[in-house]
Parts: sequence; C-alpha cells; structure tokens
Amino acid sequence: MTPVVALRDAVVVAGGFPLLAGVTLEIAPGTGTLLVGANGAGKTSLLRLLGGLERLAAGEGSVLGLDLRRADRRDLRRRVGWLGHDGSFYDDLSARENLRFAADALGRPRELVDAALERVGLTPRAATPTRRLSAGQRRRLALAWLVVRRAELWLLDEPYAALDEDGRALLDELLVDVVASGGTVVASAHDPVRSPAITATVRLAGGRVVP
Amino acid sequence: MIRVAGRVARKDLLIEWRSRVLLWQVVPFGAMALLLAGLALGPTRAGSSGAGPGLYYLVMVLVTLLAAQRSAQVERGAGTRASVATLGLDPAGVFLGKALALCVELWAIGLVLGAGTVLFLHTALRAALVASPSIAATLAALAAAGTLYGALTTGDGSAATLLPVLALPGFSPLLIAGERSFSAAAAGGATGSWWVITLVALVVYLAAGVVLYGVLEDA
Amino acid sequence: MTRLAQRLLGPVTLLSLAVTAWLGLWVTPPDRVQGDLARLVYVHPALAWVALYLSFGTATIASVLYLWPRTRSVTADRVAVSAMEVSLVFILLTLATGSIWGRPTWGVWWAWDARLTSTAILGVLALGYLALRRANDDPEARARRSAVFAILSAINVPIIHFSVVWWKTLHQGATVFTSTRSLKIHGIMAWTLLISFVAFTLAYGWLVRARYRLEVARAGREAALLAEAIARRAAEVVR
Amino acid sequence: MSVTEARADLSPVAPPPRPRGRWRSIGVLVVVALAILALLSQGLLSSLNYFETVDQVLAHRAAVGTKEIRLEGLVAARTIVRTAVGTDFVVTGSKGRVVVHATGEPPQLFAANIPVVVVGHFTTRRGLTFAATSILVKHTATYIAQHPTRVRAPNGSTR
Repeated sequence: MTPVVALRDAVVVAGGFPLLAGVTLEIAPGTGTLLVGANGAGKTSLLRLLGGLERLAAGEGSVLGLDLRRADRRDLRRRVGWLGHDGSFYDDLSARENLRFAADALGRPRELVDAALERVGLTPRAATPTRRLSAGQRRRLALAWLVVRRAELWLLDEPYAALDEDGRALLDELLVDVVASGGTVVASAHDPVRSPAITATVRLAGGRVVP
Repeated sequence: MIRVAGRVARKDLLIEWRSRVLLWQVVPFGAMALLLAGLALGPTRAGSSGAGPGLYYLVMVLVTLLAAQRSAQVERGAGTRASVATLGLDPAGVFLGKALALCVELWAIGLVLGAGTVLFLHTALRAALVASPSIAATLAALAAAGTLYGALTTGDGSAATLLPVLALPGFSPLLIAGERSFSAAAAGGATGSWWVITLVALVVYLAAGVVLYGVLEDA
Repeated sequence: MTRLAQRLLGPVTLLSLAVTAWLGLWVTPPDRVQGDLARLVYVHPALAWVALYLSFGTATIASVLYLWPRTRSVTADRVAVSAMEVSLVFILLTLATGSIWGRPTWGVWWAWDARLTSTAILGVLALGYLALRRANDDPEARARRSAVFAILSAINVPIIHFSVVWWKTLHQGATVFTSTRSLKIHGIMAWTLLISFVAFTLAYGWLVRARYRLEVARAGREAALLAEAIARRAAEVVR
Repeated sequence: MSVTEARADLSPVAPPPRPRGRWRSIGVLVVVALAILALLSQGLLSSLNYFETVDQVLAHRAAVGTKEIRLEGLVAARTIVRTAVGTDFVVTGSKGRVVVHATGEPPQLFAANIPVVVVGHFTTRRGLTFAATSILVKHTATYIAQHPTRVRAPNGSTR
C-alpha cells in the first residue's frame, strides 16, 4: 500500500534555524501515529510540513501522493484536517459561526455543524465568541471541526493538552473511529500517551527522528 | 470567486459588528483628527479657507490605514493563519471579500466624517452631496489598496508597522484625485478627468489583488 | 570575452565619468541664460534616467520574472534587490541635484511640481521596498512580497505621475515644446550630455553588479551557516 | 451512537476541486492594460500644461478673469523695476504684453530677455496687470552657449 506520508531527510528552516534537520519517516494509511518529544524537538514543525504549512527546504517528501517539492502546497492544505492550539478560525466569531464559515468554504453540509457541536459537548456554548472559551473548550471546538471536515489526514498538534478526563475519552473514541474508517492520524504530545487509536510512536529530538 | 468573496465579506463585517473596533477606536480618531485640522488652521481660516475637502481626504487616508490594519490583523493570528490556510479559500475571492467589507466600513466612516467636514469646516452640504459618488469611488479604491497593502505586511516580525510606509505612496494619487473632484464640486465645476484617475486606480488595485493576493497568502 | 568585459567595467566607468567631468566643467561653455548653472545638465538628467527608468525598470522586470512560475529563480530576486537599492541612491541624487538647480532658477529648493513630487514618491516606494525586505525573515516570503510590492509600485508610477501632473496644471493651453521652441542644444554641449548618459549608465551597471555579488556572497554564507546549524542540531541529540 | 454509525460518519471525504484561474490572470492583465491606456490617453490630452503663454491668455482674456494661473512670457528689456515689495516688469508674447507686479525676491537667474513663468492672477477682470506671487525662470530643454561664436551647432551654423 502506498504510504500516506513518506519523508526522506526532510529539512524545514525558519530564519536560518533548522526546525527539522533531516527527518526520514513513513506512515501507512489507516494508522494512528504519535509524535513524542521535548519542547522544541520539531513536533509542530513536522505536523506543519505534513499539512503544507511549511516549505520543504531540503530533502524529499510526499504527503497524500503530492510531492512536497513540486506540488502547490495549497492542494495539500485543503486535504488535511488541522487541530492547532487555538482551536478556532476567528476569535470574534462564535463556535457555530466558525464552523459554518469553514463548512461553507470546503463544501461540507451545514447540517453537520450542530451535530458535531453536540458530539463534542459544546452545544451550550455554541453562540459564545470563541475568545471567551477555555483552552479545553477550544480543543473541543477544533475536534468538532474535524468531525465536520472528515479529512484524509488528521494532523493534531498537542490534542491532549488542556483536555479533561471526559475530553480525552471523547478524543480517543473519535480517533479510533477515524482510523477504523480509513483515515490516518498523526498527533503530537510531549509525553507518550496510552490510547487505543495510537498504533505507532515516533520519537523526535533535535529536529530528527530518534530510535 | 464571487461566492467566497461574499462569505469572507460577511465574516469580516460580522467580526467588526462583534468587536466594534471601528466604532470605538477609528471613528473617534477620525473625528479628533478633523478637529485638530481645524485647530491647526486657526479659527478664522478653518471656516473659510476651502481646505475642507483636502482635510477630509487627509483624515480619510489616515482612517483607511487604521481600518486596513485592523482588517489585516483579523487574519494575522498564528492559529488563524494555519487553520484558515487548510480551508483552501480562493485567494482572489478572499481579497475581494475583504476589500468589500473594508469598503463598506470606510463608507460608513466617510459618512460620519463627511458630516463633520460640513459642520466644522463649513464645506457646503450641496458640494458634499454632489461629490458623494466620487467620494464613494475613492473610498472603494482606498479599500482595495488598503487590503492589498495590509496583506503585504501580514506576518511575523515587524512587518505590521510597515503598513503606512508602503501604503501612503499608493494612496497619494487617490488623495489628490479625491480632493480635486471634491473641491471642484465645492466650486461648482465639473469633476471630469479626476474620475479617470480614481477609476483607473480602483481597477488596477482590484486587478492586482485578484492576481497577486494568492502569492502573498502563500508566502 | 564576457570576463574581460566584466573586468573592464570598473575602469571604463571611472574613465567615462572623468571625461564627463572634464568636458562638463572645463570644455563646455556656460549657457546664455543659466550661465554656469547649466553644467548641471551633464549630471541631473543622466541621474534621473538611471534612477527612474533604468534601475526601477530593471527591478520591476526582475520582480515579474520572479513571480512568473516558469522564470522563477533566486537570480531574479537578487537582481531586483540590487537594482532597487541602486535606484534609491540615484533617486536621492536626482532630487539633490534638482534641488540645487531649482533654488537659483525657481527661487525655491522645492517646488510642488509634478516631476519633483512624483520622483519623491518614487523614492519613498524604493525605501518601502527595502524596508519590506528587512521585515521578512523567510527568503521565499521575502522574495514574493517584495516582488509583489515592486510590481504594485511600478503600476502605480504612471497613476501617481498623472495625478500630480494634472494636479498642478488643470488649465487648457500650451505645451512645453511649441513648434518654435524645439529642443536646442549646441555642439559640444550635446556631446557632453550624451557622454554623461553613457557614463552614468555604466556606473549603474557597475554598482548593480557589485551589489549582486554581495547578495550571492551573503547567500553563500547563509547556506554555510545553515549547514553548520543542522550539524549542531544533530549533535544536540543524546543517544 | 453505535460503532457502525460512527464509522460511516467519519470516513474521509476529499475536498471539492480547486478552481484554477488560468484565464483569470490574463483577463485581469488585459483590464489593467486598458485602464492604463485610458489614463495615458487622458494624460496626453491634458497633461504637460505647466503654464499658458501670454498670447494664449490674451486670446481668451475674458474667460481667465482673475483666476490663479501660471503665465509664461519673455521679460521685456529695460522694464525691470525694483520695488519695496518685489519687482515690477513686463512680460511679452508675440502679440501682446502684460505688466507684472511680483512680490518677493526674484530668483538669482532673473534678468531681462529671458523666458519666465509667473504664478498669480490678473488684478482686474479685464485689465492687463498681473499680480505675481512667484517667478520661475523657465526651465526648458534649450541650452545655448553664452559666447555663441565659440560653439558650432550640429548643423554647422554658429549662433
């Protein structure tokens, strides 16, 4: 089976600093991979590279069949589901407005929005501007978007941070479903996480994969 | 493209409606700038110098800087940039939408400050009404230009403070053309060839935005 | 051949500037109306030619080449920044010499004349371009944004120009050159003018080349530093 | 929610195809070119009018009235008089003359028999007296040697 992610000696640079200093990695479809490493190990940079948000400065790589050196990064961005630290798109919009805006942009039916908010337990705060939501609620909002989006590749940056017990259970259940239905998940965390959805753990340090 | 533009414009106006930044920060700034202009001219000249149209446009150009900065700032948050990028919106549509929203905002502010010009700087109400189509067109061109220059200065580091330096040279012909046609209206004359500059600038900025906004977004 | 031409560029430039200075200051006669002031004609127009057309034009074309996917290359970006930097210097020199000329002929250091105003705005645009480059770290983002700004500036130049031209002169009537007052420059004065254009054009080429080489050297150093940083990051990893 | 339902719920969907504006760029560039041409055509029609000559102004003297204009003419010989506030002189065209009362210090190059542009307005609606606020020595592209016999013009004549 063709891997979803295939990187060889991938380098990402920002301001003359190598965020990734040569990553070689392969990820098969329908798997859950956890990137583990200390702060500054390059977890976020690697996720951003996979999402088409960073440029490949050196090395080779392909994600979802798109060559990172040649393809328009915009084509890749549209195909991934991204969970970042902020959780929302625009802080001044409410949770529901954010999701509707995003759903319209990618041609997803608007009816999915309320069901997704229900699923992550945000229905009571659906009309609140997201800048008033707590960090955990923002994570839930980001998950709701991923449920609406149903991307081929889910990229989750520190999804477990700020989530309560209940939220972690919800996330795990969701990730298991995604992997089972053919999606691929790549998530990051500073410490190893026990989760039924995680099938492989990749350790990063100094912008590289270490054994 | 048009559909995306509509959604983005609605989103920007909704954000403005929620945050009221323009109402509470930009409009008072504009009103104060107009008052300062009157103070700088002195009581005798402020009411009779015919400087109203010029000062009006000077203040509107400054207001445009603030409003464009705000419009660009909405997209500037690190989280916003990453997550919006994964929506794959058509950049031309985003540009048109943001320009449209900024244009609507400038029209609203322009109306308030136009009333201020008539009241404080004694510009004839009739002149302001006659000049209103040209003002609307000039403000639209300023909105398109401001959106483009705002996107140029989005990003990490010190880029945001560069907006005035980059935008003001581009605003200068609009200031001249707008002032001339407003003054001509005040003098009861035709606004003739100044329309050409305003319209050409509007078309050029819209076209440049449609073609180049994507290049900026990707960077 | 090209190597020889490159090596000769510097000496030839200096020589032609020296010839211009000699012809302009000693050989040519003073003008009937302007007297010795007319000698500025051997400096100012040539400076303006380089500043407004040659270098700004080069920077614009290089920027277009950079943004056009098929012709995108680092070279285009480097040429653009080199030309723009030289352009700024020449714009400032043009404004300075023009101002020195304006004081005795117009009685003021600065007139709100169309040419002066649009040239000054062009100077601010060149300054903005260089400032924009400094504000972006990532080389690709920097190249793209500055290219967009250069193109935006270039299409703005005619608009700015016409707006200030009309601004001062919305009267109908005469043109500067009427049938009876066509261009008249005498013998050696015309030759000196011509040589000054050649000299300053050469000077432009020489400066851009030097600036371009600086840019290449800088890129080389950055690449070396990056390789070093990658090696250092690799060493960080404790096994 | 049952497991099967959840699975169907989350199976990946591809995004809609991205519109590619290949023709859009070209169309837009054409529009810009047309706009610039419009500007140029207007510019060529009405630009470059830095001033009106004495003859042109006198031809439609009534229309000019006391509006602020820039008037070009030759400073007539032996008419320059220094006054307390500035300089009085006469500028001539081929068909007429205008008396100028200029305020302020004239520029260094100001002299008789040279073309100047004076900025100001006529003092009355019909009269030929002009109140100038500044004098610009005309900046043409004409350069003629001070001692003409020393220089040959390109056509071989000396002037």
